[in-house]
Amino acid sequence: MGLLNRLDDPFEGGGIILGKVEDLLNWGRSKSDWYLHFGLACCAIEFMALNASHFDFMRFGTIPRTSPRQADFIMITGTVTLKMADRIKILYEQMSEPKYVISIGSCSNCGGPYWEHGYHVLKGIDRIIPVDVYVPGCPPRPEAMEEGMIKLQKLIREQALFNGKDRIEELEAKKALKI
Amino acid sequence: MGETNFLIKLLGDNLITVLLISALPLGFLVVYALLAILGELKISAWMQERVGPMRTGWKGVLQPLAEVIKLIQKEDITPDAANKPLYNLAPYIVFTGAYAAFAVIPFSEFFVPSGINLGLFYIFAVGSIGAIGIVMGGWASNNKYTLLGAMRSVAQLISYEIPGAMAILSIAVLSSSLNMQEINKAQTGWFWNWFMFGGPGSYEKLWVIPFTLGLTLIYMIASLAETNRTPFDIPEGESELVAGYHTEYSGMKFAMFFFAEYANMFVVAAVLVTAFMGGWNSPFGSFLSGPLWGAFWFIGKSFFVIFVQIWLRWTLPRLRVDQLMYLGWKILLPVSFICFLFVSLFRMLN
Amino acid sequence: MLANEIYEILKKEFGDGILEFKEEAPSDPYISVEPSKIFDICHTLRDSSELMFDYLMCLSGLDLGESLGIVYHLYSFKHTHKIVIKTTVPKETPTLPSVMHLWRTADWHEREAFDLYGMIFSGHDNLIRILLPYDWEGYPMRKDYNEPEEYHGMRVPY
Amino acid sequence: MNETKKIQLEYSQMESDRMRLNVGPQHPSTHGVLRLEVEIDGEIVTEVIPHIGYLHRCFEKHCEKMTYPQVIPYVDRLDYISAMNNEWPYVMAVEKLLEIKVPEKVEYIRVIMAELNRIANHQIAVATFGLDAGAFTPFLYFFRDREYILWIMEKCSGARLLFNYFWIGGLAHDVYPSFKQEVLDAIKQVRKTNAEVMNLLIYNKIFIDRTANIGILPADVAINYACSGPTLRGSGVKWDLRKDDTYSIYNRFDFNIPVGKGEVGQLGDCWDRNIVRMYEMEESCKIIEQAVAQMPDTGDVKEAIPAKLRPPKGAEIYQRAENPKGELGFYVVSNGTEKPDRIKARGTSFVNLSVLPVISKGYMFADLILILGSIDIVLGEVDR
Repeated sequence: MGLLNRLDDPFEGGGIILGKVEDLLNWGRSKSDWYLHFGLACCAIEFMALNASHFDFMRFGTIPRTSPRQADFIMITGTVTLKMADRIKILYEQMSEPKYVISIGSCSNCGGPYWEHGYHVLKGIDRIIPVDVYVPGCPPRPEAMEEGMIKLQKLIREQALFNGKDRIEELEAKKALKI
Repeated sequence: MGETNFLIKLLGDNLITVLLISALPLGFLVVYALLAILGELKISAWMQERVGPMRTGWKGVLQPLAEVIKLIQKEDITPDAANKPLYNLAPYIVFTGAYAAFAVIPFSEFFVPSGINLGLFYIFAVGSIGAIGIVMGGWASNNKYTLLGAMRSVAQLISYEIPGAMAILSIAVLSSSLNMQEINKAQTGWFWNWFMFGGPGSYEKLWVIPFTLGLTLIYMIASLAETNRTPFDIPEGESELVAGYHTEYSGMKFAMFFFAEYANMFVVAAVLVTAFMGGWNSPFGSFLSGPLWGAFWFIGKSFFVIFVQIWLRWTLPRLRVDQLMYLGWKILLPVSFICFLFVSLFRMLN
Repeated sequence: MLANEIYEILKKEFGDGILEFKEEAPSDPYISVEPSKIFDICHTLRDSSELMFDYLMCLSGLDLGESLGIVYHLYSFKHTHKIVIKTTVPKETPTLPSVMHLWRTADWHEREAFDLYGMIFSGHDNLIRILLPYDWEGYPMRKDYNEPEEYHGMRVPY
Repeated sequence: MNETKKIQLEYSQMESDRMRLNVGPQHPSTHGVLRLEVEIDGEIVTEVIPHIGYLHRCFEKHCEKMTYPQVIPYVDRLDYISAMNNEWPYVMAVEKLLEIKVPEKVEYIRVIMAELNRIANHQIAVATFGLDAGAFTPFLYFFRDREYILWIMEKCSGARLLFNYFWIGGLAHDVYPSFKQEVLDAIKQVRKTNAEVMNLLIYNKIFIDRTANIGILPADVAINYACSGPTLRGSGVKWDLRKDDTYSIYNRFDFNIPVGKGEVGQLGDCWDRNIVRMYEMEESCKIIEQAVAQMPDTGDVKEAIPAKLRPPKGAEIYQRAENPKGELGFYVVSNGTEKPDRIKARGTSFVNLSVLPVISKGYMFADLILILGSIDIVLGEVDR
């Protein structure tokens, strides 16, 4: 169990059959994305609106999970302060592989309106954890968050599992960031 | 032994048959679990003016399949501080408890994996195995939330088993059997022959109908509590206990818990259908009855009960743990005793 | 009751403890007092039957350059009147009595003033940082505060 | 029920092992990034220590570096659920410092916007409170209706959540032609859903069992802790800044102040705090109807916006207004330049939250979540 435990040591070779298997596995992962229910600031309210009837985030096959162990991706919705940053790092480490990060809103992308005088604001979540998709806006509209979700699904579908060059590079980049 | 299984008649008493008999419910369970997950997603969406999963296959019908493929691939984390043997064993024990109950569930007149005479007793016996798994998992995770969830779960299961068992015991009295097939056979005929409506009999059964209806309701409530569904989902109450006893589980082990919950839902629905709603009997006398129709009615009725469970989940708020105990011990238990008394009296006088 | 009447009452009772009364539009009228007397003055303000200030609207810290200021905005439910009490403490020894035991709401307000300005409220039960992490250095709302370069290995400036 | 409470208290005094539980900052029902350090004895809460500051975004420091109009977007981000209501006291404070008279039409639009936003805020408050109790469906019904209100605000200001609509002396934009009709339509929808939720959630037996008789906040404690808004009114204190310290044009409207009456349990319990919000939505609807009827059609919303913003040196003012959550005040000190010397925000949620340790002791752990939900906090305002 846990086929992707060893993403850092992928199978050699591959071919048509493995290619098809890879497609199937990626399809499953991209269509069933459970997210960590985690609201930080203003963007979390828009995120709640995204979950509600008008926008219906569950259309994409997402299910909110409250435990990081069961989540596939985490949405950082809002300003990350230095007091919070340590916690987010721990949360990210608690999630099970394969895991992804969507950064929602200017604050978590780069500090947003607090970039200059915010002595207690982390200027960009990518300083502590690797980010897969950025969604700009302050706060982004729910439609923009949906677009971010579609981007993430596309990214997962195109990932190489068995010949895993890109993935290796990615993992090495993660290692270089020391997380 | 009760009825001979039709597979034994068909293929003879050999190893293949035995394997087939045990594998058929598993196959059914897998298909059913996928359907139930999809049903839960779609029914909740429909009740909340949403559309539910839309982008996986036609109208999202492949969604549960995608979930399974995803869950197989997820990393399997065992926390450092956990007690590893217990932690790893727990999900399988929970699932075993749920799956073992399938051994006596009569899907139709001709297919019951094992028609033992103590069918109802057996179901209650193996139903408690799940609680051991839950408390094992909750304790072994070495997390305060899981421990709280496990404790609550066990307290709840034990309290609600008694009124549930009293309700079933009344049916045993009415049908003078613990064999599930016998109980089903006693209810043959139109739907007013169901034990929900007092069982077969003439006008003198009218005064027992309120009690049997009450027992049906009691069993329904107790079964919700046993499967940890809202309004009794406090062991995994998301608003306070994060995810309850399975907070630390990931990947396939979490899927086992998930799977066991849905399997349990079917088991309690099946018992309810067998004991109170005529089992595989057609509601319309001999109309549309037969070996395959029997399976159809049985599964159809069970799905209806499951639908009611899902319906309640998305409608009602959750109870608090002490209120749950209050309801179980101070209301359901005395009421079920009273109903049992009157049902026994009725049986004695007839 | 008008602000100047409140001032008269306080002046009669505390004499030198009351420093100044100022009322000019558009500002709110305020009374500035000695910092060491603040607890007694607030006690009178809360409990005297004609004043009855039972509601502390706001407690703010200020940086006035050489000294630090504390401003109390009070309101009375019974008489529906307001008053502003001001006091200053030197930056080197910013100590003054706490009013936490008069109005419990002052608990968090005083902790916040301590957190951001570094005033010491003597008599406060639990004077620890409230908004910033417990291991933070410096008092960020002071005008001469400089942002730290790094916190727990994370770079702070953009 | 009192008997149960007594047993709980007796039980909590027994000698037994206690567990320290860390609720948050990542927890589904802390309404953001609040962290509660909870000591529990079995299921009984014996101590609660809130740790805040996980969203401290240095609002007050930013105010010192920005000019007066530039502060408005930061004010929005305090209580991000009711941004219009946040802007109002700040804008009023600066207008008072500059002694600006705001045009009639602007006042009416401000009232309508603030009351619409009050409804939107209470919808979220009641919805998340229901969610804490485990009822998911009313949450979605409220969010569906909230969208109708947001659409009106979006058409006026261009933003869905953080509007920057109230400017000093006026408004950012005039309203659009069909504004009045759409507001009335939205109100109709709000009333319809409120009636539905009253049946589905508020008078549900399980919901009453869960929320009545817990988290009792006596009126004197509430005042001593300076609670305000529905938290104070739930304890039976009839006090609303719109009537008692009236500002803008609220004295022209006819509306009631709903207070908790202890209808299903003791006065000042969670259910009372919640029902006050439900009734307040109705009162807001009444105010909006009157405002729409009285609002002048002509007028320039930008005529009083000053070209130069320099309040007199040393001038200072504390202006408060009735936020949906309670009293929101801004203490503005000017130093004669176009940048303020100091702005202190008296966060409603900050003050209301400080009462939590007092009212949650001796109840069950599941009740703690509901008590927290009934105070209706927004962490942006707690931490600023």
